[in-house]
Amino acid sequence: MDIKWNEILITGDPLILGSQIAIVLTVIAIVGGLTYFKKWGWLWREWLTTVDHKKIGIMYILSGVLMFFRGGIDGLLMKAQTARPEMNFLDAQHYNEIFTTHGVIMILFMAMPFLIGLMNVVVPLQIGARDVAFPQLNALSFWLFFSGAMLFNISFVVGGSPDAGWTSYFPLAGKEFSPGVGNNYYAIALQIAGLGTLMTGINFIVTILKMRTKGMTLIKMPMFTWTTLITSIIIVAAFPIFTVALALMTFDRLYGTHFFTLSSGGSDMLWANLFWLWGHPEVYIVILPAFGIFSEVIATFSRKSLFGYKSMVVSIVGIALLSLLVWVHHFFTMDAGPAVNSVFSITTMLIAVPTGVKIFNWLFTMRKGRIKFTTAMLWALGFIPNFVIGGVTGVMLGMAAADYQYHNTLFLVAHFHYVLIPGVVFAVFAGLYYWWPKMFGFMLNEKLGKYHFWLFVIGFNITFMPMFFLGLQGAVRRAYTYSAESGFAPLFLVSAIGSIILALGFAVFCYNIYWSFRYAKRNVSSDPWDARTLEWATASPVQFYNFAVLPEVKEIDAFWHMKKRNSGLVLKEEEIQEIHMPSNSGLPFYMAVVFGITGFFLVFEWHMAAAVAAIGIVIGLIIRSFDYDDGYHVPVEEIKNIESKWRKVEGGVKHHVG
Amino acid sequence: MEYKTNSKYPISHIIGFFLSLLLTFAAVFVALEAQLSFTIVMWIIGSLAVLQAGLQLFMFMHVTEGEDGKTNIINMAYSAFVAIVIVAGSVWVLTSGHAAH
Amino acid sequence: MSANVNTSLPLEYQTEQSRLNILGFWIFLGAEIVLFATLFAVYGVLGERYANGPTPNDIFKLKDVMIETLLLLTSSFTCGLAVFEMRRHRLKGLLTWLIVTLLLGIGFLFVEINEFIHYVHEGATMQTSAFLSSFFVLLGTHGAHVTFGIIWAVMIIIQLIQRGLTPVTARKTFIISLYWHFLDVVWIFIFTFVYLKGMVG
Amino acid sequence: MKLKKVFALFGAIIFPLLSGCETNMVVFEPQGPAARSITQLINWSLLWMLLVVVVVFALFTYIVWKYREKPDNMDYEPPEEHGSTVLEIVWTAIPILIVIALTIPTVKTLYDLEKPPKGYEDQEPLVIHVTSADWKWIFSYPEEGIETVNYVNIPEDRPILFKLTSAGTMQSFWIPALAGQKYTMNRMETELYVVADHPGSYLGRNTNFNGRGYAHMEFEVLAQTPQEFEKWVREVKETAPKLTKEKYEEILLPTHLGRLTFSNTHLDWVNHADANSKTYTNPEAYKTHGYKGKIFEEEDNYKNDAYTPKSNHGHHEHEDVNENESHGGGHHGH
Repeated sequence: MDIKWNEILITGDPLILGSQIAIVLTVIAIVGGLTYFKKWGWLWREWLTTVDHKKIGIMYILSGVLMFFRGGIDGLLMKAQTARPEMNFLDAQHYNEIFTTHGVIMILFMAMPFLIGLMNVVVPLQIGARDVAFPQLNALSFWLFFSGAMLFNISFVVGGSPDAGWTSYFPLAGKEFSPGVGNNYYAIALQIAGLGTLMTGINFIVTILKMRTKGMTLIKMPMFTWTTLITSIIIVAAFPIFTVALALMTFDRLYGTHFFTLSSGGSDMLWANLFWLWGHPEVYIVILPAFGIFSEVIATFSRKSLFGYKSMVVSIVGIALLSLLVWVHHFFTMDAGPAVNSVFSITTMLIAVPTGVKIFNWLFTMRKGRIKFTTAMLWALGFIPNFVIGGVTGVMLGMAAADYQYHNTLFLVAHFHYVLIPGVVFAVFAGLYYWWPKMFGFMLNEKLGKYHFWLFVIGFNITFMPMFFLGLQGAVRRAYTYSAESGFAPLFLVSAIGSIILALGFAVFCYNIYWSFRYAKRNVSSDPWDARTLEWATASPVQFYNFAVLPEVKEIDAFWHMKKRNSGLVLKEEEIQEIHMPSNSGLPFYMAVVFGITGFFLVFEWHMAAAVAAIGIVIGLIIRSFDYDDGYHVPVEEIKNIESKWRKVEGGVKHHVG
Repeated sequence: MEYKTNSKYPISHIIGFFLSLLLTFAAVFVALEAQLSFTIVMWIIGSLAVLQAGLQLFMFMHVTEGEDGKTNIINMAYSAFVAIVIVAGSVWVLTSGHAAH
Repeated sequence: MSANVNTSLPLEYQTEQSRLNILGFWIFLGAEIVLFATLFAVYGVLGERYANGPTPNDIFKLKDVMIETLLLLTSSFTCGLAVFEMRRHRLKGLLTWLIVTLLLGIGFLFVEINEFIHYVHEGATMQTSAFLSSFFVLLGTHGAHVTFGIIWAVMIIIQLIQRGLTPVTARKTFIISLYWHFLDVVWIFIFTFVYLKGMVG
Repeated sequence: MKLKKVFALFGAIIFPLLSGCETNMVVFEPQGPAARSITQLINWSLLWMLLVVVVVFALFTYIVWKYREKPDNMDYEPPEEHGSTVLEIVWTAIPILIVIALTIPTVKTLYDLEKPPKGYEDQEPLVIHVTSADWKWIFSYPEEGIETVNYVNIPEDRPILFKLTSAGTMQSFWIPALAGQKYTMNRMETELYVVADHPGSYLGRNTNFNGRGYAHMEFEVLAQTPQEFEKWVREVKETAPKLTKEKYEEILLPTHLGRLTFSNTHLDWVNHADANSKTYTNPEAYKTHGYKGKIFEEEDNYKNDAYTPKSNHGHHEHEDVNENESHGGGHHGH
């Protein structure tokens, strides 16, 4: 093993040096703080070893916020560089690294954990379960995701960032044109995180199919649970493809095989094909849960049940099937012939049909309702018009012949930001404002929330609307600069200004979290929004066993009807029984550490070291195989204690008082 | 919900085993001995493989048993659908048009 | 959850957690189907790009392939017998057939590894051509699964000896039997679409 | 606010439809039949999409306004309502009809673009081989026996058949004023028919990211009258130097170049579209900061070719891509 010590740390760039210093200081601050406040034990017991789906969800969301920050800074740097023609703020190499990490982080390490986090927090509560089907696996999923995310994020200070775009097209991403280890990070970090996601998918399918409370048939499930189920099914269908694609990439880069290389018969088109076979379903993996969140929020704040519930379900199933049949529209220009392009144009445009059904159903849910403009609802309302713009431009891009003129231009970039920001980011914000009291027992500030909303939405439109026109003028994506004669300058400047407003919006959000943690009123009701589904039938924050007695469901919007009929809300003491709960485990965290170390060695192609570290993985699996810990039982007295506390809280739903 | 627990001899296993041997040798014969065109051979041995996979699923793995029998069937059918999309789709997309030159 | 034991069912299905695990494993097998389908798609696209290297006709040997196929087929059968014995609550029969399965699996691996060594000696390595890259990775992934299955089965045999037949050990045995049968299913397709296809005259 | 946004969008979409001169949206100012057919398709889709946007935005504004919570409707309890089969069928059927309305011209245009544009079918197309490399465009005229780098001259009103390939990374060949884009890929050949209506200079560029030099990977398309074009070809043949293998290997290194012109083509010894052609890769030339991994020797690399002497350009390490940038290179024949 020939280690080039002088190449490991990236040096010479002031931006990177600054980040390195910041990272070191942050680590010192965290370690120092934990030691000073004697919080190491607390961290280990309450968080690192937890198998509680709510805590895992919160850790996912926290990672999402962090990664949003990182990805957002990447975005701002890009906007700064292109604000004026022929700027020299970033050089080409640096810009390439930044748009690559921006894409990867925003999709895989921001959108995914935010949504999976909300799924974790909410879904078991919505179906009236005590936890997910495999709590320890759930923890492993999170820690593998986190391990992959951290491995990916250190790339820019250690070893070099990936720089071939988030799509990492071959042959550019191969050793022939990218001899540095940057793209090894892409292959290996995403692999580790992807394994975690795959397990999440399996976990949630089983949870939703098998652990619904009494009476909750499939067609009585809340819409967010439905979308989670379908999303999980897409995850299980799509992520193995990515696993293979990344593994083949790893083989090409580390062991000199010829899957995607120019040499010896490799096919660069095959990479694009495999990448989008996963990549397009991935878009729906992030968009479907978002649709679920909007469905919950719109129904709650219109005080009506969801319009066309069944057609909503049919739509998401339809979207899920179509999601696997459209991947070629990402490379119409690869010239697979008019027959292929025609077929994939049609399947692509067909996606507009179920999506349109959903939009109209949402509109008609609000019709005859009483629309309350909470922050969560504002996000849902902002979503509809903005997403429609993303949708119609999507249809335009789906027409293969027209795509020859849009492909790889900023028109495309504008389109997918109009889909992903309203579709995912707005949904995440809606979900956070909506479920925050359920997670933490206090609300986010509504007034700050509205500033957050308006700054973000206006900033978003100013940033991305000009890009449609830039694209039609011939401006291409991923170009680090453009000439003064091109005439692109004014719109790029507008776009850059918009991104500052967008960032301000996000800053208000961060401040809102800080402010609310310190000053928001505690003791809020367990049902502050007068909501409709079961997660609101229990305490806020939710006690670790979720429900003292599992609720029984008779119809859709079960909790709403329980409140209407004033039944099923009171806890009878004699009904309380011992509750079986899973024990904490340090194994998932351990596995993430060994996976991370193995991955790191592989990135640097230190194969012997990686092989030794991989033994740690095998040991972990063997330990797991011999683990017969069957959890523990919560005694009735403890349950009574906990229940009597929250059921008497002032401001709590009156019906709840036993 | 049916579980195969009562029979004294593993009849379905034995039948399954012999059938799979039969199918294997039939495939070898068709591929190497019968003088057929490549396309026909591939269709025949492909069908034999699918048959044999079905045999394993039903005779050995009891895919339909238990309270989730239906779920399992849907799961396997869906996976097969995805598999066909991936294999047939990739081959079709990457071998048609000018790009295939 | 553990209180919820239904003794009218076979051992492996008796607890709620076992039923969850078994369904979860079936869904995992769905993911595995997609994984292998992707590898087959890769082989389908690259399988004829020999890049001046050897072609299937140059290297494949019917004898080795048939031995591997028969070993794995038989091991799938004996694995089925093991579960059959388990359902009749016969630990001894279960262990015997499980060990036979393992030995057949090891035999398969032995022949396969020899086959690969032979190829490498003939200059057909993973780096030679796209055809061989996709061949070795498809076969290697399957072989790695078999290896993993063998290690896993050894763990379960140890647990069966330690703890006897309980709902938990029965469930674990049942799950590995599903895994083992699945590997045989994959092999059928490898046998057909890699070996036989390569040897069609 | 919402209303304003609606208007802004309205204006923004109508504007390019109205026309041309001020918007400088090249996609809406086609200069040849191929691009024009795409623009017509885009306009057709815009019309429908505009309709969708107007309907949804109007409905949205109306509903949100009408059913908002007000101090005087706090005691209004919305009715239980689960859907309406008729409505749901309506808003499933209408999008399907729109999709059909869009599909028919899309498929037609797709097939048309694979042939010489209408009205030019009987003319013999001029074949030009395009080879993209990092980070330049190489144009070979096999019939004329000339080769240019970073600019291409074509006769107006005559179909041009571009045969596209790449010497290395994947690129996309795009002349927005004349035609839509297609990828260039090593060992593959994609085709693109182009006709320019009238003489003029058009910008072409790569749209598919391919590394450090990507942003500047542009070329000029100069459409000339047939007479001018003939004259230019003659001049090039008389005055331009011969391209040698050594020079060609130098051109293929990852650099920016100005315009170059040669009186023969590299197709004489290598066509990168050919499935059995050698690879021209040189990982050493692509090193950037950070840790370097293992680089593999490839057997089919031109450097290992027994018939060509080992190139002496194999070790240009840490080449600054901007060093060789000189846009003022000779533009023969003008």
